[in-house]
Amino acid sequence: MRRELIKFALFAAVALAVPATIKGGYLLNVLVFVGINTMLAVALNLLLGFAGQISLGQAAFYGLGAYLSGILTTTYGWNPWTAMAVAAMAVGLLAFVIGFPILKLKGHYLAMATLGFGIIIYIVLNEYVDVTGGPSGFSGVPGLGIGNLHFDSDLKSYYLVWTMALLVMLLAVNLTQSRIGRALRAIHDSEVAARVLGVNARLLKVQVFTCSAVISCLAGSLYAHTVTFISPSTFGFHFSVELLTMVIIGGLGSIYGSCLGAALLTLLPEFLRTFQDYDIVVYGLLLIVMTMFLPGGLVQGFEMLWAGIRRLWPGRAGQDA
Amino acid sequence: MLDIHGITCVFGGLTALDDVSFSARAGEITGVIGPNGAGKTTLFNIITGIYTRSAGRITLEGSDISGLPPERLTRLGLVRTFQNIELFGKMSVLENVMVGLHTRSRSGFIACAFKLPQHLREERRIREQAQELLEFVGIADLADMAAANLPFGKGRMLEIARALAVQPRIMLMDEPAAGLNSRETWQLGDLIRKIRETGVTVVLVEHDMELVMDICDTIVVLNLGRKLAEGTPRQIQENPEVIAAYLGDE
Amino acid sequence: MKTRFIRIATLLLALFSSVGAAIAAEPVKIEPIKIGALFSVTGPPSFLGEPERNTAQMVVDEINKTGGIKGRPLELVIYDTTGDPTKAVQLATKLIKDDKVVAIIGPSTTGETMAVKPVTEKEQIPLISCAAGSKITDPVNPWTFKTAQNDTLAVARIFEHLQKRKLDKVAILTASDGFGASGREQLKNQATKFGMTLTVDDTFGPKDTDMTAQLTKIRGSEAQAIICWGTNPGPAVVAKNARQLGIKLPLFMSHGVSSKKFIELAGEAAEGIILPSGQVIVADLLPAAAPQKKALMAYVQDYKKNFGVEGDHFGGHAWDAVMLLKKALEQGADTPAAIRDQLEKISGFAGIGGVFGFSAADHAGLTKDAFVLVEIRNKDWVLVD
Amino acid sequence: MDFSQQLSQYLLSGLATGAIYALIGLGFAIIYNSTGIINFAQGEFVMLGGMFGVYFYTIHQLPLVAALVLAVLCAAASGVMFERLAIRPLRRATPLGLVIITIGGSILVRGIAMLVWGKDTHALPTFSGDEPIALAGATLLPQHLWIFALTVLLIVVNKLFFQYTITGKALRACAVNQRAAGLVGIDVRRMVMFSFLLASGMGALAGIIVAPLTMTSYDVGIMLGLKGFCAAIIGGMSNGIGTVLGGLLLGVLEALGAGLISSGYKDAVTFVILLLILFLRPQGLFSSGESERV
Repeated sequence: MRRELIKFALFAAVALAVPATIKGGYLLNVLVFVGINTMLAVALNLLLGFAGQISLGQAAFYGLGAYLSGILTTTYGWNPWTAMAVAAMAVGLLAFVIGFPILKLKGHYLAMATLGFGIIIYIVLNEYVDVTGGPSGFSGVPGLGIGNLHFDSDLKSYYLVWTMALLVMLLAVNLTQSRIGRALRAIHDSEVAARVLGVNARLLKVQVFTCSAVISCLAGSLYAHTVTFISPSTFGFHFSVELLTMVIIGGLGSIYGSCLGAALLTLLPEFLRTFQDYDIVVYGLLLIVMTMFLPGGLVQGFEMLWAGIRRLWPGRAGQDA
Repeated sequence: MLDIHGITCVFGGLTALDDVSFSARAGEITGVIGPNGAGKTTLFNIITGIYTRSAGRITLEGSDISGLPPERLTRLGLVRTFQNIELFGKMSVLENVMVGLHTRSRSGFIACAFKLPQHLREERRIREQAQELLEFVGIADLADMAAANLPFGKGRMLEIARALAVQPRIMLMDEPAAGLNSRETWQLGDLIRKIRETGVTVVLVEHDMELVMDICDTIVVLNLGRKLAEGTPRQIQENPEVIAAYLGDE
Repeated sequence: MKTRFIRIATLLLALFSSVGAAIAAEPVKIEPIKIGALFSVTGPPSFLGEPERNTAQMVVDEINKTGGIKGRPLELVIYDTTGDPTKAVQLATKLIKDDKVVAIIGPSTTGETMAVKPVTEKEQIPLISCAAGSKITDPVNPWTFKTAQNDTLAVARIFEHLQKRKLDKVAILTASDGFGASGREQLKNQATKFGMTLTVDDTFGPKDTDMTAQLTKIRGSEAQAIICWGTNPGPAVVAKNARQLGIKLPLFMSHGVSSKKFIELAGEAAEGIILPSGQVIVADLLPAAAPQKKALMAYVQDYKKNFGVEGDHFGGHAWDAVMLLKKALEQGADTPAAIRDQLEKISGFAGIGGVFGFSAADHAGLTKDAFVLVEIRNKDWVLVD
Repeated sequence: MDFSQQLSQYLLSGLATGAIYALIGLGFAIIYNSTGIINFAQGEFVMLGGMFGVYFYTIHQLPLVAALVLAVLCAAASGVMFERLAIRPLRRATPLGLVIITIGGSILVRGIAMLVWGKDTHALPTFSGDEPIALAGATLLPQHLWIFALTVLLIVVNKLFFQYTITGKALRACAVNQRAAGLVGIDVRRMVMFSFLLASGMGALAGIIVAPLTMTSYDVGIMLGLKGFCAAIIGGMSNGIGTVLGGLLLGVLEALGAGLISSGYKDAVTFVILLLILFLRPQGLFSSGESERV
């Protein structure tokens, strides 16, 4: 328990110290998006990595969050924080209601159903022009602020987003180490055995689905208020797949892995500008190769590497043995 | 305690169970035996809500429990173990038992995520209880091992500890001795008796005749989906129909 | 051992100092003028971004070959937005903060432009968008300009033509993407002004493969003409389906398909279709005295020489953007604010999209003369009117 | 132009589109039935069929028939390669792993197609002219007749193949129980490969035959694949008539949705129906058997 807390504290300290080491500019802006994507990847990982339930419709909750926040604040002049809370509640309720029939399905059928849900939401965002602005997007979303503090620079946005992201990570780590986390992992391993032990698998799956939707929705609200412009194309199927890739690359069931995956997939294109047209191919290859050779993701890879190094280091290995 | 009334189960055109009735008395060990294909495991799966029955009724202390899902049964005090032990392989031995204590704790999402004090207290309590249960079945020294790495015999003990964690009033065991060597089987017999002494009613399906005859108070014999006989071990051993069923026609 | 070390060290030292000397000896380099470009070279709108990138790079290279602007070369930093507004915003920030550009051209689509607009406004960098949506410059944002013709103008062209033919009941069929949605808005807004009744207002998905249902509905209505608004391949399917259904109503398309690709895709079904287009596709048909003729011919030929295919009007938007910037820079402006001021003063500049004339109240700068109506006949364009 | 005429056009157009979905759906069903895999990359083989067709016909100027045959062969070969490289090495595959692998595969195939052939949209010529044919107050193109004919042909061939040939029977055996099939001497690995060959070939055929109507580009596979999958789900993942009926129903609903309700929401209508079917009748509309999907 304590070790886990120290690990998190170290991680948080590094995350919050990052802006001091880079001198502003573009990288900081990208890191804001890394924070948002971390929230989304952690949300998906709770569902996929712990409960073992796939979702290809995460972008829908993300989009709903962004649009509800955008519309409530811009069209109806609500306070952004109120709007964010209301959006989260509304999306949570929606996820809870559709969760029961959707999570009855398994495997491919679950993938297909969540995918279908994602597409339906995307179509609504695209077609309900009078409210959402349709395909050309929705602009003029106000920024966030507390009292006189307005989150209007990259640095301030960075701290806002990463405070949220770190909070989400901490809560997720706590959750996975609690009775609920154990029950979820139990469902993943053997649903029948878990149910025999009194775990209400169905309800728990719906609850974690809801939880994941609410986090995604919050990330969406943050996105809307940070970018101040939203359009449906950000929340399409391809983004759901991108999120899936982040989680898989980072490591199923590892919260820090999700952050790593989100950072990698958001930053990598920046360093590989030369790839341009090739990035879609690289994506596909990454998904296949990782699933085939490193199903535990990079985090597992690092652990294996670490174990290997320790074995090579006779002194330490000797002490351990 | 547990009463089975005329359970019938039909798969497609095949009748797996035909009008089977018997009772397991409180505080006793009841054994269900029968040759392969007699329908023993099917019966267990029906009682524990994994398969659906075609006809019949099951009551637990007089209240109807037929067709309830497994998680509801557990809350009513009925738990089972599996023939091929179903452990949560990626978790530690201790954690496996802690999952068994799921119904004995009630912190919700919020309490867990924010580590509220009552959750932390509860977590400590669960951990201690789980450790005690591991001691009860005799594998306390393996608490931190990954369950997947346990030898089969120890895995069986873990599964029993995990089932005991839900504090059942009645425990159904599906071939607990399968895959155990004779020493382990002997230990198992002791453990089952110990479990009965704590006041838990036990029903077990078993192939190992020696074990069944040794520990059971009552034995039910199934053959080809029907109940063939019911009685004390002595009565069963002397029943000509049972002998015929096991040895084939003379 | 020791002597060897000294020998190597000396050698290395000599090497470094010579390199250092070489660097020092080089004459002081003239600082280039850095301009940024955001195009969706990949992704769904790549049909816009690819010619735009090609054109912008081509024009900048040419300017540099002829000595740059006032002796200073242009440096063009191009990023691919893949049609994603989020990426567009990030890359705009990158251009401004890391590359420190003085102006940005692009992005390719209306959505991306709307996303980037707040950023460039906050950082006070002029943005010359290559997207068509009217709302980019309406209301006018001091830092945002655009070169693509407003769809307002294209719609006006078609409606005027219909008025002349005394047709006033129209069915509209628009794609449900940014381009189509913007067109639909304009068609609906201007219908009353031109006395048009919209009998059917339907949409199709940009990736749909069969539009007979919508066209059947139109056939059953009182429409006297059909206007279809979208970019390839949707409108080609519409044309084919209309032919299949035997619909004889005059069919109008948008400038979104004014390229040879459309004729190739729609084949026979393209015959007789009328659409508003920038003048670039009919450059050779224009009278020699036309103001844009010179620019158009030069662009078409250059593009053909460099990329083996004829330049289209999408690339033209980038051509105009770079040339407008060049004009502003030639006036001596080299800070973002000065460039912005100079851009606003440009008038009578004959580019590819039309004759531009900006003012404080108009950052789109074109009139409806920017469009000509063309008809497709024998797999080629013919001027109407 | 009366309403009944409009309606018959909706129905006919819907059936024509539906037949395309059915063809693609059959590919899903074949692989699912012999391996238990939902191949999310199936749509990409439809795309490959169309693009190879364009490649051989337009670039290499081969006669149409030769281009078609070559395109189907190439796409089928790609299908086999995909199975060999991405599916077979995955031992002890979980359904989740397979979903992710096939999604990755579809992205990869699409990406490669984009790099090789560019991002342009291409058209193939129709097989026998494009003079519309009038039928019950509605019109069709000759190409539609080709599509219907191919659908019928494939159902018949499928039926015969699975019913009467040794390979077909072996595939069916694999569908029932892979391990048991292995025990009676069926080479399960070869059968899995064969089902991929069959499915990608059929997908490619569908891709080619629709290309003259719908045109093709590197990214047509996603939507067509999804619609084909819907068809297969509605039809209960059957190898034959169920999936075809599912496809036709889907096509008709889409056309009616676009014509009578709203063209913008017609895809949403499709997916709502898909969800309802998954929720209420996961075994599909046209089968009555027990199902393991829930």
